[in-house]
Amino acid sequence: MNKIYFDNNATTRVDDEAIKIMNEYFSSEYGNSSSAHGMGIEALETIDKCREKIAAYINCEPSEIIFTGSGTESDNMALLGYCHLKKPDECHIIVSEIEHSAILNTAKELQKEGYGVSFAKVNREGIIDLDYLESIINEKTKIISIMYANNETGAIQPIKEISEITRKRNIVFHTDAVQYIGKGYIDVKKTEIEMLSASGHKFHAPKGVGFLYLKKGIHIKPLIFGGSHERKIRPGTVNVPYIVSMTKALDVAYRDKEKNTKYIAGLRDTLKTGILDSIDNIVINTPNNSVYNTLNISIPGIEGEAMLFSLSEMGIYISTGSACSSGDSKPSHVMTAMGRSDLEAHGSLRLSLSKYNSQDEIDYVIKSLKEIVDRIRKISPYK
Amino acid sequence: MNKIYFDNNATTRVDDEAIKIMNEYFSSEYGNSSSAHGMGIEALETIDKCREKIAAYINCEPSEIIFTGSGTESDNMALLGYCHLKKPDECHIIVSEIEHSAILNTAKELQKEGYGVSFAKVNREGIIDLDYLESIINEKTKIISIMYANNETGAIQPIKEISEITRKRNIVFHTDAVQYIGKGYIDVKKTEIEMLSASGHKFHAPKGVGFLYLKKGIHIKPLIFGGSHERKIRPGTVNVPYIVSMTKALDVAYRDKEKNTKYIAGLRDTLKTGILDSIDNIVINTPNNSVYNTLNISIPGIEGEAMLFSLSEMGIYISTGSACSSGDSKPSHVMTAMGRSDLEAHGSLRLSLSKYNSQDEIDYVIKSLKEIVDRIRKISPYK
Amino acid sequence: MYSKEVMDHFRHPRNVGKMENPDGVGKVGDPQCGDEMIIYIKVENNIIKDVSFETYGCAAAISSSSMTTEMMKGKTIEEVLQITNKQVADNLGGLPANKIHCSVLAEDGIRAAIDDYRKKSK
Amino acid sequence: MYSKEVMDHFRHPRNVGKMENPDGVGKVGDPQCGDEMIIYIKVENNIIKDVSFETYGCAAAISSSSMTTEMMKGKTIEEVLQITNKQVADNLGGLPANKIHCSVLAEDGIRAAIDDYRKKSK
Ligand SMILES: Cc1ncc(COP(=O)(O)O)c(C=O)c1O
Ligand SMILES: Cc1ncc(COP(=O)(O)O)c(C=O)c1O
Repeated sequence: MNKIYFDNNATTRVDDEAIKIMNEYFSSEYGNSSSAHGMGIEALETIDKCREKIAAYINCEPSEIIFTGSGTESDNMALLGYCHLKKPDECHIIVSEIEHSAILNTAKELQKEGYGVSFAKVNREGIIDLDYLESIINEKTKIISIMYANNETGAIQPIKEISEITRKRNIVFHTDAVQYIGKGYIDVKKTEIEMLSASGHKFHAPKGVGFLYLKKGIHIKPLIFGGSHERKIRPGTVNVPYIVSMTKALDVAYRDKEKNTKYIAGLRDTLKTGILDSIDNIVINTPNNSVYNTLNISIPGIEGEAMLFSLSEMGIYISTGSACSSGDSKPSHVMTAMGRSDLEAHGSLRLSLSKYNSQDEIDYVIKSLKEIVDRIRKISPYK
Repeated sequence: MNKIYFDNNATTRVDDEAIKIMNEYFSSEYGNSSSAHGMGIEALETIDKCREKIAAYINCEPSEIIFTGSGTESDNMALLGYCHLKKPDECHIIVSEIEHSAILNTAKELQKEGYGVSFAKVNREGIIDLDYLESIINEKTKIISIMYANNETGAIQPIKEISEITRKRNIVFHTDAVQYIGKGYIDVKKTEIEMLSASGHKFHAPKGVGFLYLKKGIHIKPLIFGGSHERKIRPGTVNVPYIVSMTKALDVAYRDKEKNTKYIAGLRDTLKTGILDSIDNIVINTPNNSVYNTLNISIPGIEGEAMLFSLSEMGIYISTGSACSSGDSKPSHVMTAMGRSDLEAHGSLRLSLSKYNSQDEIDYVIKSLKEIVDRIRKISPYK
Repeated sequence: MYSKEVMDHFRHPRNVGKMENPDGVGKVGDPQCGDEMIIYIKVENNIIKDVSFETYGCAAAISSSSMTTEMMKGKTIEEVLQITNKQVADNLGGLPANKIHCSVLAEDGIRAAIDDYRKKSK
Repeated sequence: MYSKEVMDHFRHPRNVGKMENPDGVGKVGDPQCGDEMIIYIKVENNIIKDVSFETYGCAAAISSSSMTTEMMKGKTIEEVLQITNKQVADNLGGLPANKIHCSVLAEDGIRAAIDDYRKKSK
């Protein structure tokens, strides 16, 4: 069966160039970057070259890039690491309602530890309400963490405006750019950002590698202790092959950005139009200002898992904001935050594309979706 | 230049089979194990199969294996994770003096946080002094962490005897088995162990993946928060390719164990005899009961980095317990704990072999070592 | 993940649709949790003469509904009240642990429909 | 990592060895830190007539010693006291940041040898 993978916000296929370049580091250039001998020094030079390249993409210093084992780890380092150097009763945190669980559950953990935590709201488009955000800042607010683009809807957040608020008030600004980096340009100097998280597997690098940009002068407490790798902020033998691969994937992403943006945005638009034309009563959850690969729709009255499962049977892979599929009892917190009804939230589907998708796939997905919706609507009490 | 890699306790070349099997997970089976669709389910099944295999090798339940991003992370999860569920003034910890920095610096961090920490001593052979260990246990001792085999000397610790002590006193026993797994057999039921750390890159799997065995009923606080991967104990999108690779590397290690043990131990013995025969005034730091691939010697009066550097120039890669090479000011804590003098500690060299080494390499290293020692001894005030 | 029976009943659900003039209607579940089931019955001489359903929910919920209606047909009221969620799941060749609640919903649906019938026919 | 000059002086150190009947001996460093340097001098008419060294330490320490002795030869006492660790490092084509202390050791060695000479010749 042909696999039609429309779940690129969950994870991506690793780019061929990013696979190729990594392989020599397994069998030939396998030195430990902490070793003092020639192979160690070469490994260290390799990762430092990667550090320079990545720094250039977001316009920071190489020494401000810390390699990590995932987006989740980067997020935790930023939030836990920053707050754990402050006393709970002296530190108020703001995160948005639509953050990924890597931020949301970390903020909730800090809340348990006694830190003040407030949640920034979004409007019906899934975009941060700036007035509300300003209203919940207080004199103890030390850090605000708001994602660059949302993983469920693709909504791009007003990062520039938020950074103006944080700069004015001397608050540290962290952004989870996991879904944005490689798709849009980032400049942490122009748009003043103190910390930024990224994860390789969202831009055609492997799963299990990421980085944290940590502005010089901002201190965080490490989550783990050990050797002196990554300036003691993130000890553990450095994953040279994945860092090389992640760097190459980012190179490719920015090298081919214009071409891919046009191509993928085109596919998405056809997909959207095709769905709207063939299926009625659709709610669009992805706003205009979104990453170009994401389309989130709701089909009220059809439970998402039933859709997901039926599509999966046909070799089409997507995701849903319905609870049933994740073992949770509530539907997507993002859909709820956007004011979607229970039926809308449980009926939400995310189709997220990549450069590996084709027009034929789009056509097939539209056709299949229509068939399944027709079939399941017949069964549902909500037509 | 031919590379002669005798630094396999620092890291290893990835096994060819372990490379081969991993590659399809980058470009074809790249699903996210948290996804509800077919590719996600396959990914989940893949890692659960790996979990079963690994569990079988140490005789635990598959659900007791948690995949991590490194040996350092596993160590921290065990020590920080366990202690952070207890109040500092109610929890006394014992670690040995010869632990890797992943345990040692974590214990020191806990000490800063107010936990009681004692350090178990070793004898001149680098082996835990059991009487002393028993003498520092007190009624608040909750956890003892002692490594299975030491990374610098290869010394195998009396794990069985320690587990009898911890079982008798109802203390949790964690062992850092990073240098032992794949080289010796482990049975966490026969030898009762509650937690065990492993890291792939010491047994011909990639750097940046490891696991923690966590006995059912033992609770730890996660270091990071996020999604529900790895039973919420270790969130972050699961690194399927590396887990597959690590499992294959362990398969290969145990499949070929008898053959490789014999082969590598033979090489090491020739190396040892050759060095002792050609260079005088050598101190042997590796005891008889050691992992079969490690030879640690001291050449008093020759600073290790000078040796390491000279060998590296000739394409021979080893490591040293001298400070100069690591930017620290003190020589190896392991050598010091073993009662080695400053000159002995700074003159310590670790040669750690693997299946990829050959008899020719051994001969060349003996010859080169002799030449360099002769040359540098002429310069040194200590002959 | 799902058994062949679940797949079959999900793809080709039996007894689907709203019933005109039912003798009893049972509505259970909650859209907030992502599932809702309506069972319609026609009863003659204490026997389930006809049964149909409408279900909003996942594949397990839909196939549980379908299987349940199949099991109800032609049985007496007392007999259908003996149907347990376990029997439904067993007849479906088993359900994944996190989907057992779907068969519980079906069992609840039977009870609700019978209750409604008894109330109406009093 | 190391410059060509460091490599050269490490591989072929100049003026190596213990000196018979030196006029001054300077011993600096500490085996605990992994380095120790002994500089031997012969002085005639306030001029360094001969100089040699023995060094225990890393490649940077050994090459710094070698370079320093080369720099001392034929100079007056006042002149050698002007030699700085920076000059030693510069003449070696630079040293890595974490190895600068090796050139400092060499500078200290000069001072210690001259001190000893002055004490003895009093
Ligand atoms: C917005 C966002 N943040 C964080 C993460 C976590 O990244 P990782 O899976 O690498 O831990 C993800 C994806 O999983 C994400 O979409
Ligand atoms: C004994 C021991 N424990 C822990 C570690 C840390 O493992 P990792 O490098 O995977 O973090 C190492 C090696 O680096 C080790 O030798």
